[in-house]
Amino acid sequence: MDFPILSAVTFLPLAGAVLIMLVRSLAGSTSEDTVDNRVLYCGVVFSIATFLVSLVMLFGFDRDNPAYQMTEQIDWFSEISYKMGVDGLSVSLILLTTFLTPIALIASLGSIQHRLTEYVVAFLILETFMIGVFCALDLILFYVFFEAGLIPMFIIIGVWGGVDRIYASFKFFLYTLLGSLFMLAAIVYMYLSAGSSDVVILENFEFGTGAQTWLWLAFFASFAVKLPMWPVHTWLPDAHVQAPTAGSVILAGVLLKMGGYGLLRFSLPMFPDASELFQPMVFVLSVIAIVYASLVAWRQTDMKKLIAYSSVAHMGFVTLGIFSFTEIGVQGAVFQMLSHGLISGALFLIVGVVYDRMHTREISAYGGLVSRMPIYASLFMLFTMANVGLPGTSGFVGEILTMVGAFQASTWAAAGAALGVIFSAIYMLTLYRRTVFGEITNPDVDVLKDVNFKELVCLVPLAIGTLLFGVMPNLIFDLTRESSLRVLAMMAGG
Amino acid sequence: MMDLTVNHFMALSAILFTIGVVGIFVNRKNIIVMLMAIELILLSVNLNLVAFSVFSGTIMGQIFAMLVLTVAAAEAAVGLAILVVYFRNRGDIAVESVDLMKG
Amino acid sequence: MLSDTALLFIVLAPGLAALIAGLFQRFIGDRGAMIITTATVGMAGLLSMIQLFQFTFGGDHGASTAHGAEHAVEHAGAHIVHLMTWIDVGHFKADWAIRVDALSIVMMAVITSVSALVHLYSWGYMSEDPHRARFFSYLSLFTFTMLMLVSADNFIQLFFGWEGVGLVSYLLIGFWYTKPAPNDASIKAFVTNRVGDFGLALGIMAVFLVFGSVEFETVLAAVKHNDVVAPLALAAEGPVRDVMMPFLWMNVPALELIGVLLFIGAMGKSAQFFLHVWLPDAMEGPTPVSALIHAATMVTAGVYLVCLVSPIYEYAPNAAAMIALIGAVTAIYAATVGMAQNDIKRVIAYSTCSQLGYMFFAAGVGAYEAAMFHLFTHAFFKALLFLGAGSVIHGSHHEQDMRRMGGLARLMPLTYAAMLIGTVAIIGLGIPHTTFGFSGFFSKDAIIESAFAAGTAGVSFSQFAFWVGILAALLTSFYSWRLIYMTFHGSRAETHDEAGHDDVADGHDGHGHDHHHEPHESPWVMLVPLAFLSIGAMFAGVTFYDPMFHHGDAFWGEVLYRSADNHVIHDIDKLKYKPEYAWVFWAPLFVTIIGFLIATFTYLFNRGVGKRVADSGGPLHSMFANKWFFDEIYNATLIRGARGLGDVFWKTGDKKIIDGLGPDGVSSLVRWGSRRLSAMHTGYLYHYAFVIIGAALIFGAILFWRMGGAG
Amino acid sequence: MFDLHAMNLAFGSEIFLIVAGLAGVLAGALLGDKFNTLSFRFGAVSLVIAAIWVALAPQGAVAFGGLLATGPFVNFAKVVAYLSAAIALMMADGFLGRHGLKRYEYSLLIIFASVGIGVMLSSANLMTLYLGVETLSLSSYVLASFHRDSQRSAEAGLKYFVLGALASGLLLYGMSLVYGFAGGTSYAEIAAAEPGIGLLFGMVLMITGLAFKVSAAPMHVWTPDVYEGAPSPVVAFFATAPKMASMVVFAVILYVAFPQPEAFKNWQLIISIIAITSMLVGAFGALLQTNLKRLLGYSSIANMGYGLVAIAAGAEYGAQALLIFMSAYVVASIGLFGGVLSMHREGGMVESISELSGLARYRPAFAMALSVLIISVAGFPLAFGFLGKLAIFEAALSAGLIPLIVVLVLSSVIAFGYYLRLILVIWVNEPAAPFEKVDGWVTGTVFLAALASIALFIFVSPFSDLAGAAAASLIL
Repeated sequence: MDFPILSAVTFLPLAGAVLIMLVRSLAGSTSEDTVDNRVLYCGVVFSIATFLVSLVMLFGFDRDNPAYQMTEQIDWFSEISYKMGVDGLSVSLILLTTFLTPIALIASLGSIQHRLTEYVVAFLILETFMIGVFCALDLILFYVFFEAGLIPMFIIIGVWGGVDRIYASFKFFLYTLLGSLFMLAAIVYMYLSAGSSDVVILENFEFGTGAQTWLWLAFFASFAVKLPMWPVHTWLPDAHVQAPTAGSVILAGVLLKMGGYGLLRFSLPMFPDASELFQPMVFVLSVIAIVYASLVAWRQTDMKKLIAYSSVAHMGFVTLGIFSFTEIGVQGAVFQMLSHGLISGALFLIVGVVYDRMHTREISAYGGLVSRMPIYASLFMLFTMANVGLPGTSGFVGEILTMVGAFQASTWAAAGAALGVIFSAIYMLTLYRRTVFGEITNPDVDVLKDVNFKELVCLVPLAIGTLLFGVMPNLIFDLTRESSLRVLAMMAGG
Repeated sequence: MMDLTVNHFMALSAILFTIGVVGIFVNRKNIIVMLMAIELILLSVNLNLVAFSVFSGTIMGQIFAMLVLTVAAAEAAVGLAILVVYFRNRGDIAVESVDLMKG
Repeated sequence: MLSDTALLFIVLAPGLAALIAGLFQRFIGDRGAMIITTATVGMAGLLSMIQLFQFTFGGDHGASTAHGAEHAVEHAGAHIVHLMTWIDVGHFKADWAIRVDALSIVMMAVITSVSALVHLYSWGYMSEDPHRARFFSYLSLFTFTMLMLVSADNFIQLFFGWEGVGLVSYLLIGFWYTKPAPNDASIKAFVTNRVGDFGLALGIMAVFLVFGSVEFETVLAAVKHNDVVAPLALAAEGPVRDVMMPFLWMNVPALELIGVLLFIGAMGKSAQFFLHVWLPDAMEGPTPVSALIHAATMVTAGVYLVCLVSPIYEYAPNAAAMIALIGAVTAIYAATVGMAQNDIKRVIAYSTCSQLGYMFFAAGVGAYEAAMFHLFTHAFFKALLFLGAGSVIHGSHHEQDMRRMGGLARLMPLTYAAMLIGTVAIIGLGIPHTTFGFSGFFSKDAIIESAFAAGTAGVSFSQFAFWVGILAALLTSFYSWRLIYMTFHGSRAETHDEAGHDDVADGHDGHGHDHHHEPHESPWVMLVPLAFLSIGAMFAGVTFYDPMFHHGDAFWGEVLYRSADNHVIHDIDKLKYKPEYAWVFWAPLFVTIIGFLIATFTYLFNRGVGKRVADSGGPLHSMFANKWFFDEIYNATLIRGARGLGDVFWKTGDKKIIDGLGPDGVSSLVRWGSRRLSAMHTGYLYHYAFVIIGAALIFGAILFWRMGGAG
Repeated sequence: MFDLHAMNLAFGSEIFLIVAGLAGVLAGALLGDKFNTLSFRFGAVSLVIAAIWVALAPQGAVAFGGLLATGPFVNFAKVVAYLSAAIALMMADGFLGRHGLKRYEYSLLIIFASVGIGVMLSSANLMTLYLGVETLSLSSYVLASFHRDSQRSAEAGLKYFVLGALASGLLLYGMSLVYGFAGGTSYAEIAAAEPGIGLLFGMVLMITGLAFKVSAAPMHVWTPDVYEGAPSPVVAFFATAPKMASMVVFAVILYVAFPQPEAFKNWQLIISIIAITSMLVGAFGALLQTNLKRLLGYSSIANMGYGLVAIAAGAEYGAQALLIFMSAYVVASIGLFGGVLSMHREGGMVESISELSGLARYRPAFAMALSVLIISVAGFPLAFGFLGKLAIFEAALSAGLIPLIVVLVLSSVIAFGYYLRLILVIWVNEPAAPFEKVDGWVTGTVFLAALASIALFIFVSPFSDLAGAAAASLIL
């Protein structure tokens, strides 16, 4: 058997977490309130190592081969096995995960002032689960990873979050859990029907139309909450606002993508008839999400909440693209997920930069930042424009392709989505104008320092990624093409 | 004079059982009464068992009844012991005062 | 044709310069940034001018006059330099490329030359601004994106340039970011443009759906040859001109749909009626920006787009009619509003708007040559006017209100001369049937004549457009002279004492040194560009009238496509020497003179008249002065509506309904249930016993019921 | 006639325990208080030996003329029950010592309760079932009021006794009816009888009685009060061995004695109702509790509801699921009560949830272990409890019990509300005064249970095979 690279990528962060815990407890528990950044550096090292291993995985990946690669399989119990494997879709999302985690950890440097060990450990554990979600080729295993990630995120929001963190973390957890338990029931049903929970087998198993409907709905319940889609999106603004910066980055950057990933990996290939059946519903919900969330975003007074609502709107494009059932739409949706991972992550970091200095997220407390923080203002502008979907940034490619895909299915949907593009300009520019431009009215702003080296280290890679994929999106399309085509082939083939 | 059938016994047993049961939750005064009600329930069961045994011609019911009698004795002993403990602690065996734990 | 390297230089070098000036301004300093950008753009300007002249007169362009028009088709294929693949998904392919044909050559020449002059001009105009590096970086970036727009070989790259210029326009309008007005204006510009882009994006999607491609060559060739196309979805296969396509609730001819949607994009970018509101506000930006972006180049992108896809409009008569109508309405609307403005830049802005209207209705009636020609000449004289106005503003310490000006002719003679040249160019002074005339004369009269010729051929709205064109010419003359008189003539004393001259509030650049209130002539770096532009304003028309318009077939080849039924340009020649139509050719000159006379009477000889009319507050004046209340109406309906909707969605939708019925509601319901349940556990034995017995009874009852009663 | 071998297989371990218990009585009489300390080891060792005894011959046998019959299914439960009883006994040591309750009678009561467990698990006849249940119950009543000087303990004992006796009465009355209408008391005879209304009515009364023993709603009413009032080690015992045994006995009775389709249809409905009620009562009841023991009481009600879903699914689908689920529950439960027993602070034990505040700050490893147990008992991935719940899902879906699934999902989510609150208190809140260290048995149990929860999650295969084989023996 080959070197189990996927398990290595998946469990390397966990190993790091365990190691850190061991070393810390062997070193004797010093007072937890002393900030020892070495722990954080350790975490960063482990997450970067994970990123490097995932790059190795990328180089070993054959992008012309549509099948799952690098598979590993160990029997677990009954017909359920520990089965890992990746295709282009998962590889791209794994890379997104391993790319964002070090950035999130670095961003925490200095802004997390207590319980660092636990913080780092929680993040590394979370990373393991996130990667696991994208690697798992067994539904039960997928579910395990999918759910398990909630706990560290719950802790991250709960311990290091804002004032209302308890409410937000509970809402986040229970909302997601409710959706996914229905999915669990569906998974068990599928397992019983097909006699296996192996994804490959299930992809080739034909469920009856009636069963598909229910299964699709159960899966959708989970993924729609995760994405999130209107009207089950309200947990997201709360979670984002309360989460620490790095938590928001991961939440928006990776956790939301699990929903889109799930739809592509399971809902479409396994329940093609039901997907077809529910296409209009998804379109309507997506368009509502885009327009509604954009308008709501406009009215926010809290920077993070605004970006959170913008995430809801942007994830609407993802569902729109996926359910267009066209290559362009699906590829666009995948691209949009990756792009949104970079952009929203960057925007939360951007908010974090000033939050660390001012300890408020109220838009009205800012204004005139550009006079004191010109580099910051430039980066903020870049990501603002990327979020608005300006061509040349990655945001554009995802949006236009999903809309082109949707246009082929419903001009209404495309027109609605395009309307959202207008609104996105309104709320993002308003945000930018009220925080960055204008006279300095708040004396606290007057003494602010521009972004420091640490913040640049976090933001610049994201900026580069945003521009690089905006100009050369084919880097990603080449990776995801075969997988997307395969999904569509399974759709068509039933 | 009509013949006694198993149904009569069953009816009697059911009445006894009902009285026992009602005795438990209608009585709000004294726990001793509850113990008596429990004995009544066990008696009704014994009556049932014996009657069935006689009318069906199997011996099992009577054996069962013997066992129940034994257990009932043990139960009464344990029950009274607990009641004594309780009384020692609270100095009172009113049913209505047994509400330290609730909710 | 230039070599590929030179083309690459023209397009990419400004981008590179912008990057260097923007990223490394700390190392190269303001001056370094200014030198790099100006030199690069100047080089590019020179190269593209060479290209234009070579193309026009060097006989090396595809359809040179020597070969005659019949060869144009073969040579019409544009020269394309592929840089790299951009998007390649399914059929959806878009490259980064530089595509050069007659259209882009003209556009490149205009963009780079005006841009180079504006760069130079800004050395003086922005000399006291602390953020010069940023400014020059933006200018070059704008040049780059605009060049990307006009050299795109597919709709997606065009869209890149389209939104890119929008971005830089946004950045430059809001360049003085501390003041609220520029910030508001910049957002307004971006968002209004986005509304247009909404149409453009949908148009591109429709193009892709119908043609399966977004490349101009493929799409336009299919339209020209009426190829059979197989739309990807929704519509049935068929010859492209007959394809019907469902869109929203309608089922319309695909070409009409595409035409209308693309035109909505053009309306946004070119500030046409309904979407024009951003342009006057955009004057909050520095004046060189107004000259470059909001007069000469970016705002003409819409005209460029319409001309570029002329084959589509040739077979989409309704879409073309819409263009003609909107263009004509804009022309007259903007002219009326321009008459009543007091801000010198706003007057010119509305003038721009109005001139763009001309270009559009020319294109709408099928005279694409006229539209492009006017675009070309307009670039020079409008840039000249703006830069001249900038010189005035600069000289009078950032005063923009014409009511506080006057008598500047003596103080700023060179600027005055330049402004005069610009004015006679825009009002189109010239003698019909001769080669005497300023640029505007050739191009604007060409448009008016085209409209009339199209009218004789029965093209929709062309009669209307013609009369509007005449009327607007009158108004143009009036407001242009009004500007000159108010600014340069009269005495300064009459107005200047009320100097609410808020130099301090405007003091972004600390332009408040010793020569306090005395207007002065601008430095030479600002005057040299004026000189160059004056040359353009005087001679661009006469030089390029023949190649670009009169014998435009050869110049444009198949790039500006005309269907077999479109004889507009030829009809002009036919009409030209018919005496019964002579009035058509003289009418513009006639109304121009009338406008001049009215202006002279009211603003030169009786300076109080204009003011009295304004103060009398007649409904017409108030309507014009308030821009027909567009801002107010939009504010009251769209903006307030959207804002209210956002509030409703958020506070009622999200908080009350979704959260209230969803998580919060459920959780309080669960808590309520939990409390009730706890309360039921009273702790009393008899209650507990009762529950147990009750349950037993209920189970028994269920059993009886299931067994069918006593059975 | 008297097959010693069969008797050994079917009843050997119980006989051993009875002998051990009597020996303990003797030793207590002879040694007096000196036996107090030793008795705990003695009892635990006896229970472990009994467990090994059973494990060595899991196939079981029929003895006493059919009064007793064992097989892999019940023996599986026996092993788990004996082992958990042993652990619960050892965990009691320190607690009772601190409260001056360290008396050998405690061990003996646990042993006799275990005998009761063994008898009822081995029973194949209503009489032996009754005897087993009563042996367990009478010992339990005494155990509940073992803290003689505590008002709460006494009240718990009293409540448990009165209601338990009532439930026994119902059970017994049901048995008498079943006997009367089936004409016999052995399961085989009952299974062979025509399921008329009388028989079924008896069955329903029996279900009511047994539901009380497993603390399924609405016969759960005693549970929160007894959990709160009885001494913590006793509750640790209540929550594990008797629960496991009672559920399995419940399953055996229904599967073996009432397999007739008519009966099955009816008891499935009743059990489903009980399951739904339990799941909801458990979830709602616990949500606002502040006393950890009381909360765990409600939690056990909910979990018994889940277990009943497996029973309702029928022998074919539910048996294996029941074993896996109950094992997971027992493992997690015993660990959690270890946690309760660790909540010792100068001046005595504390039971309020808020006392756990910030546990993670000063004892991170212990907090981690407790969190794992909470996750497990909540049925969340990464711990054994998840597989238990998965098995239940599987069983319920196979049997087509969709409404139960829906309630299960909803109840799980609500239940997660309070499990999360525990995690929140442990990890997020600022620390209260630290707990004092308690004896190694308690701490060890917590860690061991946590480790087992994770290990059994990852390496579940042999275990689930075992449970599968055990369940298969029942279906025959």
